[in-house]
Amino acid sequence: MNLRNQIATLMRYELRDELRGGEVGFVVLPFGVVALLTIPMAIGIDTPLLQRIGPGIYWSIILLFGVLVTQRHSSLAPPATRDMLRLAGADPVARFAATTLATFLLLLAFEVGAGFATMALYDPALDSWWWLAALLPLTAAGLSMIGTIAGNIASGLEARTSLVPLIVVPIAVPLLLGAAQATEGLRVGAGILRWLLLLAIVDTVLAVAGVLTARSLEESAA
Amino acid sequence: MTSPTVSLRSVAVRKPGSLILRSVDLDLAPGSATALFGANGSGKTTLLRVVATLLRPSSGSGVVLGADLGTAAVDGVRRRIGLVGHEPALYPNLTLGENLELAASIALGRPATAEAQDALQQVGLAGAADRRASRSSNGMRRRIEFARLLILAPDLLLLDEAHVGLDPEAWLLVGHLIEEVTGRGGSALIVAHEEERIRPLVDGAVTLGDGVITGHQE
Amino acid sequence: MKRYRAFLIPAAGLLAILVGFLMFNIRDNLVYYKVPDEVVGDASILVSDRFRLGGQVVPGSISSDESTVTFSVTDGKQTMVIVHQGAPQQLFQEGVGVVVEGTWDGDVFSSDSMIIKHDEQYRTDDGGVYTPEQRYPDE
Amino acid sequence: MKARPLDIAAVGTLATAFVAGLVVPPDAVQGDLQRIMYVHVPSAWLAYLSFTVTLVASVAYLRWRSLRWDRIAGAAAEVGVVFTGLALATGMIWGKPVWGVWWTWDARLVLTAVMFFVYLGYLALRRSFDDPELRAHRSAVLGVVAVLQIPIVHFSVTWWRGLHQPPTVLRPDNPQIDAPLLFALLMSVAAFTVVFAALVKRRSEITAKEDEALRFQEAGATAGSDITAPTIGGGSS
Repeated sequence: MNLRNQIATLMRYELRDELRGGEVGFVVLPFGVVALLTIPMAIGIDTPLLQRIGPGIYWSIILLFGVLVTQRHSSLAPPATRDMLRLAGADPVARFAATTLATFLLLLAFEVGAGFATMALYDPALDSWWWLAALLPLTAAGLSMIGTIAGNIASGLEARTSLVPLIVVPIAVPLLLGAAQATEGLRVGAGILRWLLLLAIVDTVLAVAGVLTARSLEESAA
Repeated sequence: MTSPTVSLRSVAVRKPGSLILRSVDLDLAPGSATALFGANGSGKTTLLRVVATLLRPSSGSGVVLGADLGTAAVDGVRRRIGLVGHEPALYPNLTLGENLELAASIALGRPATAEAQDALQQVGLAGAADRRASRSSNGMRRRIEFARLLILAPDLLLLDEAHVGLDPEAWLLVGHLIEEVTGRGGSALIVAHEEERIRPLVDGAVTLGDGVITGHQE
Repeated sequence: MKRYRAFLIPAAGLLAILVGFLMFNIRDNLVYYKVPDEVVGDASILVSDRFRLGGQVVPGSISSDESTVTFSVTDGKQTMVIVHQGAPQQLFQEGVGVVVEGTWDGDVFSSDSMIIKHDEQYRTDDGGVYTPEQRYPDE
Repeated sequence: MKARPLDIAAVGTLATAFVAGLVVPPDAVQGDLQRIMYVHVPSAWLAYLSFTVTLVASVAYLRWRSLRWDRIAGAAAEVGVVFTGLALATGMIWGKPVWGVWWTWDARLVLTAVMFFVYLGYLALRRSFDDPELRAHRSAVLGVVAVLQIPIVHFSVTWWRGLHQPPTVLRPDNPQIDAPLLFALLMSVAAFTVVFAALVKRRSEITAKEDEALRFQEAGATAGSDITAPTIGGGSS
């Protein structure tokens, strides 16, 4: 089977597994919306202020809760499935790509869902909102790749559920800055091309790193 | 005489704080089935993972299906190894049928719906194909893994206490699988504790203890 | 790695193009603080807009009462009057660079947060080279 | 533990730098506060140096698979985290009286803080393994991936137009610092570098001993040897 078919098959089944589990839709997303709800309660109801900081809060929620989305793979599928796929002849790079793509789609759905919640709760003033069509996928792609790499690095470890966020969040700082600054740029009418390019560079670097390390990480199975 | 399917020489596996395998020599002849006995915690599962090319030995050498362990050549033979481990290798939220299709599609390199249907029929799960893996009994999950092996048709069959929780009918399935593999010139290695039950199915047995193979029985 | 060459080579090429484009073609405005020249006369700045303002403290412009400090900052082109709530920082003095944060009503900038912009010179007293003018030459 | 040339050199240069830092005249504007620079600047330098060492050693491990490289990578990251923390702390102590705030959202500060947490994660990962080979392999991958991100983090935070002063010494034109102060600064940078080398060397030797002890322990115990037949139920005969 060529690499592309393997990726498509693996992704389809992984995604189906996740969607049936429903963790993203029924746990992570509501949790994120609750977080969006608590912040005005903590800082007070100041509508202009909330309008101004809404996009920033949105992105930091996406980063922090997106880690939970990226983690779902390693927590859901039992380690034995990895051995099974290896013996069935699945390419490590195909597995990296499939897991990343599945997570990417879930993250994108999470971003859209949390985005609507932010619109409703904070009423941010965004003029050129169609730029989000580029911004959301670029951010989701970067975060899903960091998550998959970190998940593979920490696979088989007892402490992985607490370890993965500590590894992912600092490395994802450029994604957060790029996304938040681009949104800020949209708000005040400044240029955002620089930030989009930054996100594209982060994504490309991570894709190369993911492909180059996939086999090596799989061989070091515990 | 043909070369053995598996040939290990002084294989050792070290883990922090203990030596799991000290020095294992093991040969599996083509067309033979071998039982692997040993007390709890004696390293049977580890040995099976080494033979399955999933775990690289800390030292020693080995050849599995003609590929030297620890070289890139094992990538080429992995597909010919069938393993049923302790833990079920199933995605919990996929149905039994979907789990089987996923494994079969990857292994065959094309959508394998027809093969999966066939195999489900053979292991007697045609009626339970739409049941989620997480809601299936231990025995049903085992049967799905046997169905996978029917499709994969491995040349090296490795069963790690795969008989646990099986009813007598499913037990016949294990015998059939072993016969099929040995019949086409492959080898089987079966980890088990119940000697009386396993005996009729195998040609010989080895015992693992203190990190070495301590006993051979024909 | 041969198998992935079809991916890695285009990826490296894409990376080079992105980085090159970023390095040589981007002139986006990235503002951490505004300077008086950008603020004075800009009608689009509302009283409710909170922003940061940077500049040099004009010598002789500092006066203070119990709770506020009033001074002027300049960027060499325009000068703005700042009313800062609270005590000034230890190093606050004539000629230093400051960044204040607050709102502007067209005449007076009301600040509640002040940062002293430190410069890169370190001099001994007897070095004899230190004058405010030399430390803060016109930019 | 007997003292070795490297340790002696570390103590010697550190003492010299300490004296130099105290006897040079104070800064005209900042006064004695500026002396914090003799700790702050070399600490920040060590932060960058140690993370570079971690990167190089990680790559070397992936290339040659020798645990020696892994121990160096781990030791450098440990020492690096300590000095990054020290650079952050001294920067805050200096920033409060000079800038008027403990912390400001300046590019270099944020970059340093992010690096601190990236390597805290790296060390947490290392601690989670008890198998040296596995630890070496996985953390080398993280070491490389994390370092790849650092230039990107650097650019992303720089574009905030920072408050931090531009580099003082490493400038192509004349250094913006008087000779006695520069001497004290360079002295302390040299001293910290020697201390770094000594610490990394010691630390990787300790790790080597730990790994060896593990191996020694193995020689006695084999899997299953600590399990015996149950003594109740009449099974043993």
